[in-house]
Amino acid sequence: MVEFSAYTQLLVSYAILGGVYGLTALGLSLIWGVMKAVNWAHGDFLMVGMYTAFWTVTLFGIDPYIAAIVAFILLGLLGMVTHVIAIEPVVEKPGGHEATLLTTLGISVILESLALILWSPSPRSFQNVYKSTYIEVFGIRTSVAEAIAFAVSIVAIVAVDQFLKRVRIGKAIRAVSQNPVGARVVGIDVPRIRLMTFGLGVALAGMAGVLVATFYPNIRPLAGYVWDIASYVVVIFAGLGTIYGVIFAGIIIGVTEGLGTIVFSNAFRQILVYVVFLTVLLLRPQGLFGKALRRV
Amino acid sequence: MEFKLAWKWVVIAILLILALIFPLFADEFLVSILMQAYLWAFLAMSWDVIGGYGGQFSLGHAAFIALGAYTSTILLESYGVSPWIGMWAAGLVAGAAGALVGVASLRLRGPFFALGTIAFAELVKLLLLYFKGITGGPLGILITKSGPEYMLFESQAHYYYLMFALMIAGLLFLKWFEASKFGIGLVAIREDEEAAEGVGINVYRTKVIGAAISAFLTGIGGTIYAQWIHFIRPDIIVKLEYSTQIAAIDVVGGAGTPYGGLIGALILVPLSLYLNAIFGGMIAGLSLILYGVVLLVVVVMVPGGIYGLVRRKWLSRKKGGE
Amino acid sequence: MDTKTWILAIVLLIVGLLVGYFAAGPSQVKTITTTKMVEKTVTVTKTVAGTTPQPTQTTTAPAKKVEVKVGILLPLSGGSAFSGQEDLRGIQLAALHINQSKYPNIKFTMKLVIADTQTKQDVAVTELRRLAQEGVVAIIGAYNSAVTYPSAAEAERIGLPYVVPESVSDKITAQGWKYVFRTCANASKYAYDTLWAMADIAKANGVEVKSVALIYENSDFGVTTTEGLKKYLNKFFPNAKIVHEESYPAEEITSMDDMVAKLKAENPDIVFHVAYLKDAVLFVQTMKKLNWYPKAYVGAGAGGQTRVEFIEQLGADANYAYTQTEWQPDFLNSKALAKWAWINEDFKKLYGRDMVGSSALNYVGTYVLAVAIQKALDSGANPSDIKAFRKAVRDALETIKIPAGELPLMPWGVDLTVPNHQNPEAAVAMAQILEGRFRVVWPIEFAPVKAVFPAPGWG
Amino acid sequence: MLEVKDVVKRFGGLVALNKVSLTLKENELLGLIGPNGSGKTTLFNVITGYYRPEEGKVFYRGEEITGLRPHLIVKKGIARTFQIPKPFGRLTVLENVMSAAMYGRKAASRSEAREIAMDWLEYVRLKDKADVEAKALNIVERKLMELARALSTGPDLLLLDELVAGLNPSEMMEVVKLVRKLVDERGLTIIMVEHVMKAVMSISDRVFVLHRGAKLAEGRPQEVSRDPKVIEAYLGEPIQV
Repeated sequence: MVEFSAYTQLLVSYAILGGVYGLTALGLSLIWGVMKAVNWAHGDFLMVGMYTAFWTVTLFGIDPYIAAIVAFILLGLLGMVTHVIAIEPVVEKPGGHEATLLTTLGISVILESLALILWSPSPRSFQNVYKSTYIEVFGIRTSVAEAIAFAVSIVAIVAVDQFLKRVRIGKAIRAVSQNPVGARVVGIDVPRIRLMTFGLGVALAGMAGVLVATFYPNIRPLAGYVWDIASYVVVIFAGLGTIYGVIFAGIIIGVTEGLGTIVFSNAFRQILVYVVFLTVLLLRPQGLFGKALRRV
Repeated sequence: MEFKLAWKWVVIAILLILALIFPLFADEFLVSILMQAYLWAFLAMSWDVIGGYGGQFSLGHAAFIALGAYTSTILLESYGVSPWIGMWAAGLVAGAAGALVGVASLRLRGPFFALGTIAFAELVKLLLLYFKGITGGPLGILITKSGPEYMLFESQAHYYYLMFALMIAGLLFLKWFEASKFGIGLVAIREDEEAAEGVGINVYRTKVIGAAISAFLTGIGGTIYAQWIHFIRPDIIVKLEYSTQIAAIDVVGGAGTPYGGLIGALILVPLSLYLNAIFGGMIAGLSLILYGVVLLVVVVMVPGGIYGLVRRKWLSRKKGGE
Repeated sequence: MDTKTWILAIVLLIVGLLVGYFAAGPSQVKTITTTKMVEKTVTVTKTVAGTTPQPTQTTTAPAKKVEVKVGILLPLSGGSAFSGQEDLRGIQLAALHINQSKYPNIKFTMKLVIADTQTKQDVAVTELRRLAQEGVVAIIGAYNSAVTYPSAAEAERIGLPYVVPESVSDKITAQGWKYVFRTCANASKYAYDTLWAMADIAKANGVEVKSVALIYENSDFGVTTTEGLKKYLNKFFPNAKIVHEESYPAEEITSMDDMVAKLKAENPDIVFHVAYLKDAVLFVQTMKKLNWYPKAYVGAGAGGQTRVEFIEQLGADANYAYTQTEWQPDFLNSKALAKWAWINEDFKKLYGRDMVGSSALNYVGTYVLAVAIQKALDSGANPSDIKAFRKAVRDALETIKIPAGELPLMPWGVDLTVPNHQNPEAAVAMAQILEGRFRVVWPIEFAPVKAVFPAPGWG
Repeated sequence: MLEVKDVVKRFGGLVALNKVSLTLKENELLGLIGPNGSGKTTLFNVITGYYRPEEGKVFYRGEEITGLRPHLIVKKGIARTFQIPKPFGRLTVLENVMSAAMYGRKAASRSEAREIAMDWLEYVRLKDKADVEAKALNIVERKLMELARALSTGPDLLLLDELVAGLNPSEMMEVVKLVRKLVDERGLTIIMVEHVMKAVMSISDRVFVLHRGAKLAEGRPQEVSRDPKVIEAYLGEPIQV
């Protein structure tokens, strides 16, 4: 059996993984919370972020963390284009939720196939020293890449929260999220705010993609999928309209998933995740940290 | 007026005859494509009961396909029960699972329901993998019997007629369902739940039964699918892609109408299969891009689906003519 | 944004995409069409002729040759696209060599009709129908066992010979199908050879193996291979105990810390890991993070560890990992197989790197089918009577017996005369990654280097 | 016929109904008035089962119906309309009304339901719009359709929530007459919430005034309109009779 000291190692490993879950879920949560629209292509934006890292690092030899900034900007633009094509035309119509689900599904299929055609299905990777350098504190080891990803995750979440609370556009985003009609009445350009939100959400996804790619293998057209699932689970756990909730939910999920597999087997792990997920969804649809949604 | 009515029947008769003689002059590839379009049309129509008429956007219907397929296939391979009987059992098993999803729909709305159904489907897949003793786990089950008494045919043409009959049955069912008391009740709930309660509709029961009917039909579709493909395995049958394709077909065709599923399937299924045949060997993936573009264009530009568009055009022309 | 702009954007997207594709070409050569290939290969054959002693018969192609269509069913998009495209390279090269009359015993022209399964079984079955319609005499495919099954069953129904060069699931040749033939080993054989190899290596290095662990991905591939490992384990390691066994979902796994922690606690001598690429890389990465390495880490089933990307992604950390492999350039250094070096040279000219297991397997599968088709032609069957010709090809396949040494590239032979059409002679070698390269370490007669056992660990 | 006993309904800290009691006789038209937020609609929602009261009970024909689900209350013979009309937008007007006949108290068959629905549509003068999708109706038509829909459930007791708000004076008078006729000719019992005093006062048998969730006054329209408490509650608004 696993020794006790190994548990602390696992606890830290999975807390870090959970933090990364939080980062990958952040963009999704923002878009969903503000626009009440599910971005089905979220995982594919992560994937484009990973490829951005691959190409910038291999072609220009820059540091992957600078690539994260590049990805943030590029994906922000891509996000806005996507918004104009696929979200804005349908989001306010009746049945808008379902329509955005399907339009982003279309975007998802297009992005995956484009990646396949342009970049081939071969799994790519880029060498970086962060992945194979380790830090060790009190006998607990982790790679530098993972530690940085965790740190960036915390910083990004604090930054987004502060942005929403202090910056004018951020405040407008919050206003739109809480009451779109009221926001329009007080003179907020709601479509523009939606555009900014979607851009920001996708930009965050792109950045998350780069950070994931620094330690997780295999950059390929379908690489976003696995993080996609984790993101959805985290968003539901956290509940909508909470930024800090995302990181807490991420860590809780990461740790329970990791320790759960010590008790149960890996074959049972997924069953456990979905059972818990469905239970939370049914008993507390507003999530663990979200505010209760009132029945209209 | 009567003249017009007669024309309508003539057109229907011609279409029917064309569909029936199609396998006689078309090659097996085309037959196979059209046949799959019918199957998907039926699945989309089944989805329509909850997704279109019920307004609950399910993305877990692949789970019902799987439950249906597994039920009848296990009955067939382990107990020798013919799928002609097994498909009803398949429907019942899937329907029972559908009722569970219906219960969930009482609490979950919009994207939450969609996500819940995705999780439900994943769970079904994992359970099918986990209970190896019954389902064969990750190795799946291969249908080894043969003969029409086991719903297994030699030629695609037979399957073509089977799926055609299935599709027509689905169409007639939806036509009847739409005007039935239950159908009106389900739509009333979709349109306004409180007002529906206010006219005496039992919202809980109606939603649960609606989901069960949808799953029942999907389960039967699952049996037919298994009989055609001859091999089922959890990971290749409970695919999110299938769930989304079912929904996409119905929405593109026109959700909440009897014809939506058929129209959507006749457009999207041949499109993806035919484009794949053309481009698959040259530029793999191009066909999927075009598929995605069509989906995007229709959902954005044609709210209400193709059928909705045609009907609006037709109505406005009729108005103009009068 | 109004509708017109919108349409314009979409149209521009598509046009841009097409122009981009045809003008610049994708970043890697993908599915080249036959015409393109022929153009390219003119130079190939010239250089080949200049550098290798291989006799060139390209220039004296007979004026009129029979053309035979062969259908290729592979996952060129979807989840298994990278494997499918690699397979296609092997098949295309084989067809090219056949058409260039590199093999004096094969005198017809092979025309490939390529279809994409998208890694989906229903698409595969539909495409099989199309290929049948287009008059192919046989099918080669379809990489994923889950796709091979239903499509092979369909081929059996149509009466279309189906050659399986790479899908390993035991069940495919356990159905008594008349038209389905497998040239490669099945999953049990992979498992058997894994244990055999490791037992030989352990013995040669004087190490006794007392405990093993089995880690495998939980789909068909992992489960069947692991069943084989369990079945034969005590035959090769009579004293070994399985101290840990665990499966996991390869697609959805984000972390393997827990599994490595459990293994570290049990500390088995050998870890057998049946994996795809991503999970294999993640596993080794995690072993390094948790600072543990067994005496031998063995990739069974020639999955992820045998791919060049495994070394690319792990760098020096990949060293000392064992992996089963169907083919390595090391083979060509052996006396028996040196005469096939020209095939790999041609492959390098086209794709800039050595062949790998899957391209080699598919090359061989295509060659075997070609031999059978030639045999059918020789027997007087008329290729224009497609139904009868398919039957003739099937009958010919059933008589195929190519002894080891005559089969291109591979150290083994092909014998399809057995009742279940499962080539019993196919075997799988074992390689170890040493200094960033796959080196064959078993069978000993093809091994240029000696295995390092036990592995030195992370140091 | 209907008895509401000491009903209390709270929303968080807000007390929407504070020990409200009300009795209703057979074949009576009760006007329920009060300023905005006085709890009229809340009381309707308690009676028809949309809200479960924290305290108190509701009896209908001697039988307790407190907290029964709305669709069961419909089956007992109580129907309602909504303040903001809630049509089933993508059903036709006829289907809207038919649904009530089929699911309501009588559980009519399709053909019966069609007849019942057409009768009531004729009664509210919407027959020529029967095949129009409900979402295409204007506000007046929506209100009338909702009235027809409520009537089609076959109620004995009808609760009308601001039926005439937003109508012009002549339309209003017509609708008011229709309502009165329901009581006089069809023997229904009606509670009518209205803002427009003129409408209520002119046709009600009795008026019940709610203020801040509690009963302020009750009695014949003439008496109530002179009640100083009522006048004060309406901030000195003169009440016209």
